[in-house]
Amino acid sequence: MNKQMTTTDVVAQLQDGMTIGVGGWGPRRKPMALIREILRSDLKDLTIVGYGGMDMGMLCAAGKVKKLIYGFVSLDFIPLEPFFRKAREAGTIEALELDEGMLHWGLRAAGYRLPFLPMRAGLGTAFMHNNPEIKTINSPYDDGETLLAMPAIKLDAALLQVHKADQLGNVRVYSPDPFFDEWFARAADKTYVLAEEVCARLDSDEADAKANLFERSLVSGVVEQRGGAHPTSHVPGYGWDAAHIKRYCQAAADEGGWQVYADEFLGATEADYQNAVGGLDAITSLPRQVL
Amino acid sequence: MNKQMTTTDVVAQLQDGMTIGVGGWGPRRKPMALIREILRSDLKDLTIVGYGGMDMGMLCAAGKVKKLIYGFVSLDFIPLEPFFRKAREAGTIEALELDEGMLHWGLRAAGYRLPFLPMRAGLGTAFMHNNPEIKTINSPYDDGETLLAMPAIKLDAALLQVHKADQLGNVRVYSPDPFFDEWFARAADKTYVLAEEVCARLDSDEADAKANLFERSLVSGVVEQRGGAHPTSHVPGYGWDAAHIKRYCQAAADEGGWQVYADEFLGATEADYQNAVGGLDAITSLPRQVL
Amino acid sequence: MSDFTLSELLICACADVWKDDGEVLATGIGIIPRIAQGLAKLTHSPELMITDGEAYLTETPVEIGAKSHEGRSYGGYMPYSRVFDALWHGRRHALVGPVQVDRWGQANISCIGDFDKPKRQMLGLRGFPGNSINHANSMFVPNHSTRVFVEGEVDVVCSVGYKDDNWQPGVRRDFASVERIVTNLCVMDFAGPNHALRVISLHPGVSFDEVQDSTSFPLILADDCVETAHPTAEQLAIIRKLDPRDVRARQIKDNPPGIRP
Amino acid sequence: MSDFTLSELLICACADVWKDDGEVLATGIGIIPRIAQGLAKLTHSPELMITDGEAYLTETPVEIGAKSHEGRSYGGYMPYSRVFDALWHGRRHALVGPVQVDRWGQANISCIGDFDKPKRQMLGLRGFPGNSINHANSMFVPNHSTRVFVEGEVDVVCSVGYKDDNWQPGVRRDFASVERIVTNLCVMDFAGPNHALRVISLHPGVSFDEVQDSTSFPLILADDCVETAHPTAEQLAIIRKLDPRDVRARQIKDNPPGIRP
Repeated sequence: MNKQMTTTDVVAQLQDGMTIGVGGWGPRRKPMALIREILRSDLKDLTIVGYGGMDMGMLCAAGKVKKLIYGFVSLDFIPLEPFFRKAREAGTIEALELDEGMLHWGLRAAGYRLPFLPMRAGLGTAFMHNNPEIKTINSPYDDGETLLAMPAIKLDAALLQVHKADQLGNVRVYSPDPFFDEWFARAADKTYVLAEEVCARLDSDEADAKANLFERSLVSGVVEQRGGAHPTSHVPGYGWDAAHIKRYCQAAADEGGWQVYADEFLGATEADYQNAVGGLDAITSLPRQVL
Repeated sequence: MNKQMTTTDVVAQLQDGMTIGVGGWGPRRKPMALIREILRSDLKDLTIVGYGGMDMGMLCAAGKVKKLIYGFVSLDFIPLEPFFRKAREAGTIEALELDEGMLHWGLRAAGYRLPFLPMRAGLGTAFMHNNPEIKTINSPYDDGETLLAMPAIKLDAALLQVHKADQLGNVRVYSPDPFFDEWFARAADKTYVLAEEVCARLDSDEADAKANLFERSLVSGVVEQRGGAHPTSHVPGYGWDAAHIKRYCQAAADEGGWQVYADEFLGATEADYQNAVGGLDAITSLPRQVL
Repeated sequence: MSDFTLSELLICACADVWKDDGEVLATGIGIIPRIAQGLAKLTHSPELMITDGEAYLTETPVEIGAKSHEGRSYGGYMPYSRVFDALWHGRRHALVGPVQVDRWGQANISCIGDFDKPKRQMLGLRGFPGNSINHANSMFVPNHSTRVFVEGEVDVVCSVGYKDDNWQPGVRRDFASVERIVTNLCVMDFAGPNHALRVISLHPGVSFDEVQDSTSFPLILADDCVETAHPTAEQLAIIRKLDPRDVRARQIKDNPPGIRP
Repeated sequence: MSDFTLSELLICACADVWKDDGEVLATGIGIIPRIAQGLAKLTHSPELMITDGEAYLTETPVEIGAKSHEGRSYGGYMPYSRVFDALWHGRRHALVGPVQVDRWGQANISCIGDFDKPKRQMLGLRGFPGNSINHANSMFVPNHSTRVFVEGEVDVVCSVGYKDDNWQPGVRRDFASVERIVTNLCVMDFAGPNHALRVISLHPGVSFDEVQDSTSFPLILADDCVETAHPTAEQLAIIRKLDPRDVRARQIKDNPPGIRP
């Protein structure tokens, strides 16, 4: 059993029209080398699900997106993702805008193979008007409370960033916050992880094994790419590249700005990209943000 | 803010008829010094909730229990808890016997202040016949699937074992498996933790802070008692006391055996108990079981 | 004290939203609310739980604009998954920054215009729906104007308020409460008749008429409306400690003084 | 090989329940099933996930009766909370030890007699309801007898089976499957007509009549019923490595040989 593959192998397993979940949170822990490989591909009509950042912005800019399902799309220190904003304002993409907890809950329902999970978030808000397909349900007990029935969000594939992986699919995530990556993995038919390093077999002690965020039976492919989360952060390791992210955001101000950005940075391979942004050493030396 | 108190302070805050959740799992991580304080008290008519071991057996033996809510009651290496078995076979206690996952799900529902959460476990089994008050619910989506509506299990109090705590209520649990203690804390109006050591304030690094199993706003009282989980295990630290547990189980074979056990070991204080079982050093030297 | 900036006044007013809340997770979004949560914790509400801005709980509020993690220490862990667990449980009070607010206390950060093809897309719903229906929320508005306090309903109702029509029968409303709105002009609450928005304190030199003119719907002036309390020397000292690089000076245009000249 | 014990034969038969399962969590409860899961992993199914008996996943099955944790290493983490997450997700196959089994494949470990005042209280439901409705399950019965394989329904239906009356309309049955039952006499599956229990292999020297006499309901003899495969030298070597203290010898009364004398 050897699940190691390349970013192009992963993209070859994806298809037009798929629903793809991307882990991380805003400018943090996005498997960007996989996103870049999608940008270089012919894939189209994708539904992208996540706590969005530049992953969503870039895919929108490149015309890969049919629909976004998100709790937010933001770069945190730059609150509004400019290419996402452009796509929304142009009306070129569908949007299912969720409460952050609702997104987690929908992924969890899918992970448990349940049709829905009940919750309060969304009731009393515009969400109910904007999404008439979402139903409520009444508690069958004496309280009779009306709750929102959050439907399962099933993913065809999940793309996740991890620190280490082995060829069997065991992973390690040492981040301060693992976010909801585990639930993307459980909600997906296939999960592909982008690791800073891949070894034949992770055999570690109990403390280290606790960093195994989800079991290997959920993992279909493992890709090694040091610095692959750039320009998002991958702590411990490196912070986000604020200068590059600003450069990217500025591109949105100009007509055709995305193409200029893509021409300058994207390249034919991740090695091209890393050279264009200053090299791997520069990436892995980016200091962690202090918040 | 100083939440530190004694085992007797905790028991003074409990009342007859309360529903009390006890953390841990079988012979592991039970806050036994708090259970022993209840055994010494006048408390009665309790509903005890948990993944049961000697905590449930002893409380049954001492006539403290009106009802048990459990996924199992077992000592693992001794599969059947003898005093629990006696009480059940004598028909002296009510029993709500749940699937293990169902118990977690009911606590989680309570922690979210939801009336219920849907699940599959229990459908098609005797659980439905034995508990006609449990309802089903149909998915409001096209699948229309019938699911069991697991009602919230609300606790008046939760009793939990932790490695460290501070006077503010911050805790650290370093166990290989934290079990479902977090959900007992969230489901309870008040949570009392029994800690191997209590300091004024836990100020630790990121790695250590990850051992904070639940936030201090859930914690009402913090008790320091080294070795307080005996005879259950508290790894890392000490294993369970197999010899003592066997001694306890043998007591169940004789008429009046519980009273003999209680007279020999329980004492008026935890110090008496620890002396009777061989002293604190003996407890904290018990090796971790190798499974 | 008379030598303080408007930002400092607002920080003190914001800190007060958490007074008497007990042991809740205090979440201030933005620089002024974040300094305010630290000030609240270091003065009247030491029991508050606050994060380091990331995933950990700390008993010592972190410095705004710190250049390193050096010396930080943590009492607890609060990754986002636990934030949701905790907020659905209810022991939280968030101080958030909406783009639009209406007379019912409903707020918008999603988009301006029609949701299907917005005139201006903003953040998305973020946690507003879940926060607002599960725990206390207050708002901070640094630019009190008719553009923020809109005449009708906000364009996208992200957080629930007191508009009965939006509540389906059978939905639990009792966990929701909009507590205070702190603006650059005044402090308001929803304790008017039928939860009408009510001015409970006016910042030094601000009149009720000015507030009303900057709001697209009628406000109520509380009988016991006072001038917003000036920062004390102790509060200012703590603010300077929490924000040694004076990031707060860049939060309100031209960094005006707390007492209008 | 002809020099092997019944326990060793059973370990090999149990290991086969996981053949061709793919990458699932294999959970064998009890000594023989636990050795069997290790054997399966070290022979035909290296992709299986197994635990160290506690909270960690290991690619190297742990020794039964080991005296220390020395030298153990772990690929993954599997605390009980994740066991439930994984089993509700379905990628698991458990091999469990019931006290009673009925013709519908329903099993009991809760109590004997009436649930309200049992003649004999046992473990409780444990994970049986959730396991059985969410993923594949097999059973190991070391004492094949009419007391275990009961005539009517088991006293407490802890795990679901193929009895239609017990399934409410609308409940999803397609995740549930009772795979094999390995006993001290034979191996059975539910591939008979209408999921009737069917003997697919008989242990050396055991006749179908003996199995039928030890069962309170009619069994089907599979057309292609064979003698249960004898352990190979390779399997025996692995078993000895997994259980160097021969704990398996104490699992079946008098530790009989695998081929009846």
